[in-house]
Amino acid sequence: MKIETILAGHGGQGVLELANWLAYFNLVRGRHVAYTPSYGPETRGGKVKCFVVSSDERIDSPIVEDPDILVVMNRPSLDFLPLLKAGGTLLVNSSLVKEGARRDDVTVVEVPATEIAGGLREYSPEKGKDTAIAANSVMFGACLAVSGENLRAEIEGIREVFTHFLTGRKAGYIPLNVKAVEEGFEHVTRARSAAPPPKGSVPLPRPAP
Amino acid sequence: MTTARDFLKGNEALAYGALRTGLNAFFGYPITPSSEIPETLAVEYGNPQYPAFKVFLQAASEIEAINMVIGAAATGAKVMAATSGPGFSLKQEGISFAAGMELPMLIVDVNRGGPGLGNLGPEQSDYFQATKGGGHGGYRTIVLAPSSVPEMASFPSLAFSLAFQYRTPVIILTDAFLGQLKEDLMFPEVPAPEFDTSWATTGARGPVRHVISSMHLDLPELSRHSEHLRSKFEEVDRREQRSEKFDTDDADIVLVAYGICARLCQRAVGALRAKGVRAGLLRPITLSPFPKGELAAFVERGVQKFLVVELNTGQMLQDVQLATGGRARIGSLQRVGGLFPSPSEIVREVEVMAR
Amino acid sequence: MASAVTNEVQKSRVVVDAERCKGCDLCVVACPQQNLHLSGSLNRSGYHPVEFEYHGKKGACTACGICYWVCPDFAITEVLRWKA
Amino acid sequence: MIGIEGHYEVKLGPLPTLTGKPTHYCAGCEHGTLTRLIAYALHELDLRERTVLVDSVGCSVLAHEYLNVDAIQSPHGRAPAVMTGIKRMRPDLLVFAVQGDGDAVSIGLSELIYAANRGEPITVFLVNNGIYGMTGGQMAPTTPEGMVTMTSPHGRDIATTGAPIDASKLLATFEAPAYVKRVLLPVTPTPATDFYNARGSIEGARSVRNAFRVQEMGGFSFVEFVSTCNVNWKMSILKSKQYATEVLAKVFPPGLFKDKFGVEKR
Repeated sequence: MKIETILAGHGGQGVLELANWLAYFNLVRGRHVAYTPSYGPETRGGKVKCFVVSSDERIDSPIVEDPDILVVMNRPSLDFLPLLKAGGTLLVNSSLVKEGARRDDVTVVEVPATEIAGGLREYSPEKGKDTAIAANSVMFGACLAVSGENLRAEIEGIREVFTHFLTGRKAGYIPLNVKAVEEGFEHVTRARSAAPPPKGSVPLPRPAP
Repeated sequence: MTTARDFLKGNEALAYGALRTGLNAFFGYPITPSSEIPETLAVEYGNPQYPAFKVFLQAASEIEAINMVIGAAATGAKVMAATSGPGFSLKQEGISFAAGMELPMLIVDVNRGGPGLGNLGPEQSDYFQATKGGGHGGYRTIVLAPSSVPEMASFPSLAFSLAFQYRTPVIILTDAFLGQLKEDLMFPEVPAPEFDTSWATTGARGPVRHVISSMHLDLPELSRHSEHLRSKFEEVDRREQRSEKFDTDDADIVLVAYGICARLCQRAVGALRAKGVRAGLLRPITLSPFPKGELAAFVERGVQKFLVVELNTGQMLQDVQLATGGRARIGSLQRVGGLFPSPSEIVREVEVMAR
Repeated sequence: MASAVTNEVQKSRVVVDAERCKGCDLCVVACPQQNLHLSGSLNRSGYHPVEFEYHGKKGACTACGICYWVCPDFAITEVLRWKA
Repeated sequence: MIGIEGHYEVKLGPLPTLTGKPTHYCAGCEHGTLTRLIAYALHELDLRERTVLVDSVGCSVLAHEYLNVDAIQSPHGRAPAVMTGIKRMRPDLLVFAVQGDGDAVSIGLSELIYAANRGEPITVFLVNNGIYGMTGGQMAPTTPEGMVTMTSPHGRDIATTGAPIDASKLLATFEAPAYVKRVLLPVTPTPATDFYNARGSIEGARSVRNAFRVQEMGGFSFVEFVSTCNVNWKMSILKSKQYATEVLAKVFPPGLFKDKFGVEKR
């Protein structure tokens, strides 16, 4: 079972970190992964577009042309919508992207990631510091929900991802990021159970147990 | 400590691969996109887990670096340098001397956009310089082309064993994309092999004096020496051609691509097979010696069409043309400047050729 | 451009190109009269650009030009002096 | 403002020697400040129409995007050689290069020394911030002892990598060079106040003008600007000015090393 994801936004939104976490999470789950950092002529001027491929078999092309999931963290990245596979899933940071998606053959999941992250101040080691930057962790949770992961069984996997990446001084931010992942996951789970899937969308297969 | 399964950039994996196979010395000079290699080695220098790694030094230039490599290699040590196009050009004189002196060493070239300053995007435009001998005089080197992060990790040990077995410089030709790509990998528990280095300089201890030189003023002597270098490479050519084949047994058209292009072609072959087009892929792993045996076999079997996919303006293309001896049609799909052919573009090109 | 309060003529003026400014603070800390401050707003690149006020903490701008000379992005484009 | 006679006169204004393009330099970097000083001197001495900039390889590789002059891009470290080729063919042209410490004191030291020793009438501006900037913070020949960089992660150990190389002092030992100067370019903190002193920019402007005048008089001129690289030093912009003042400027003290034509006196 292979999932191809494109993550797009601008430098400073933590898109590359999010892509790394997503790839490492799949590695911890025993899958092959390939992460391509910001790539392509349109990444000049701070724009970021990166790929994460996870698969049970050896990965052929790490470059993704028609992703199963497209994560859009800011308005300009919506331009990549035509790349999304029919039946794929568009994950949008609706805090920054107000415009609706103009395709009805994909599942659109809106996540107010920046707002959700902003509400988690009490989880930050520096009390009162703005936690909106954890929007990428909220999106991480949303990605897992959309990929059909069972977060309750995976909470240790999430902690392992953040312990791997957030070392030294940054380790203090692990609780905030884990909480943000849970919030993102819950938000998508609630939203998806409410909204009917659009016509023509193929639900993503459950990963092998 | 690298756990059982790691998640590393290609450049980092290559550095750890070298350390784990007993790297003794590294001489470098900063150049994007190869910097993670010296930076990883600088962090691991002095780590008791790699006791063989005795020397790490940043030289004042790539020319100084390659000459430091020559000195350390002459002591029989496992020595590596890593650079990108512009630095690789500066090292060519040193590589020619090393080939003439039959010194084993590993040179890594992380190919970027060229010529000249070019850019930092991936290309495969250093192919001629790496495979045809970029320095002066008649010599050949062994050139390995990884196409994944696991191969970036495993090729240093293969490179050193070939380098010491045949006493020759070995080049790993990778590119800016593979250097930055991150994949999961499992470091093989490969023993750090020891090699016969009785030829090495030891300070005239013992009965035999060692003079390691590429100078042969006497004409017949240089002739004999160059003949020796040629016959040595003929043996390499006979025994060390390496490649990987995908779906070629019944293929009507065979794609030929190395490094990252091979992975794009792998995806394209899958898509073509799904459409009923009998396509296959030959991925050269040694660019020198070029796997011409496989290509000759395909032509023998009746394959009439080949498509060479590469990130330059037609370099490996010439080796495929030579290996197929004019008895097949050779298509060429090229992208340069750091751009890529997408798998769907490759599929369309094959469909046009297949008609 | 007379200042609203005293209708007195402002002897000098510093022209800032807010879009070029990267909010590096060098002119702010180097200005002897402390007339320059980073504004609360953001320019297109996401930096807080600097703003000029004729009256600084230490006194009125003397058109000394130090801000012009230290600005690494030429965002301080002009230093003007009033000629009666 | 009716009834008040007079108008605003431009004391310091826009420069035709600048292209107007925003720079890629990091916020607060002296590469940008130096670009202004050069643009001002080219304008003031009316040199723009016969100037050729030689781009080095490093952060200043894009200088031609900002300076409105003819330009040629040199391989890493070879600017003095490229300038020699231009100047010997066209002695009527003014040629100069902005080089980083990696470009000029590491790979290009040989080219720099021989151009200086021949007294080529060219101008080299060295931006010395003790580190490789463009490639992401590696150690340079000018890196101070103990400084942590990407290739001296445990702090530079001069026992195995040598001590910082003083290019100005080195060139001053040669007979031929006509003008060798070092300036501490960043704004410098003054202990008593929270005020920063901008003497570096003023002295820098003067030194750039003098360097061009020396070249016009047929001499080799070299100005080293002790600078900062807060991104790769992993410091705030203002902290990096303090480090440049308290550490770098002690290793590379500013001063006038050679002035054969006495340009500093007239």
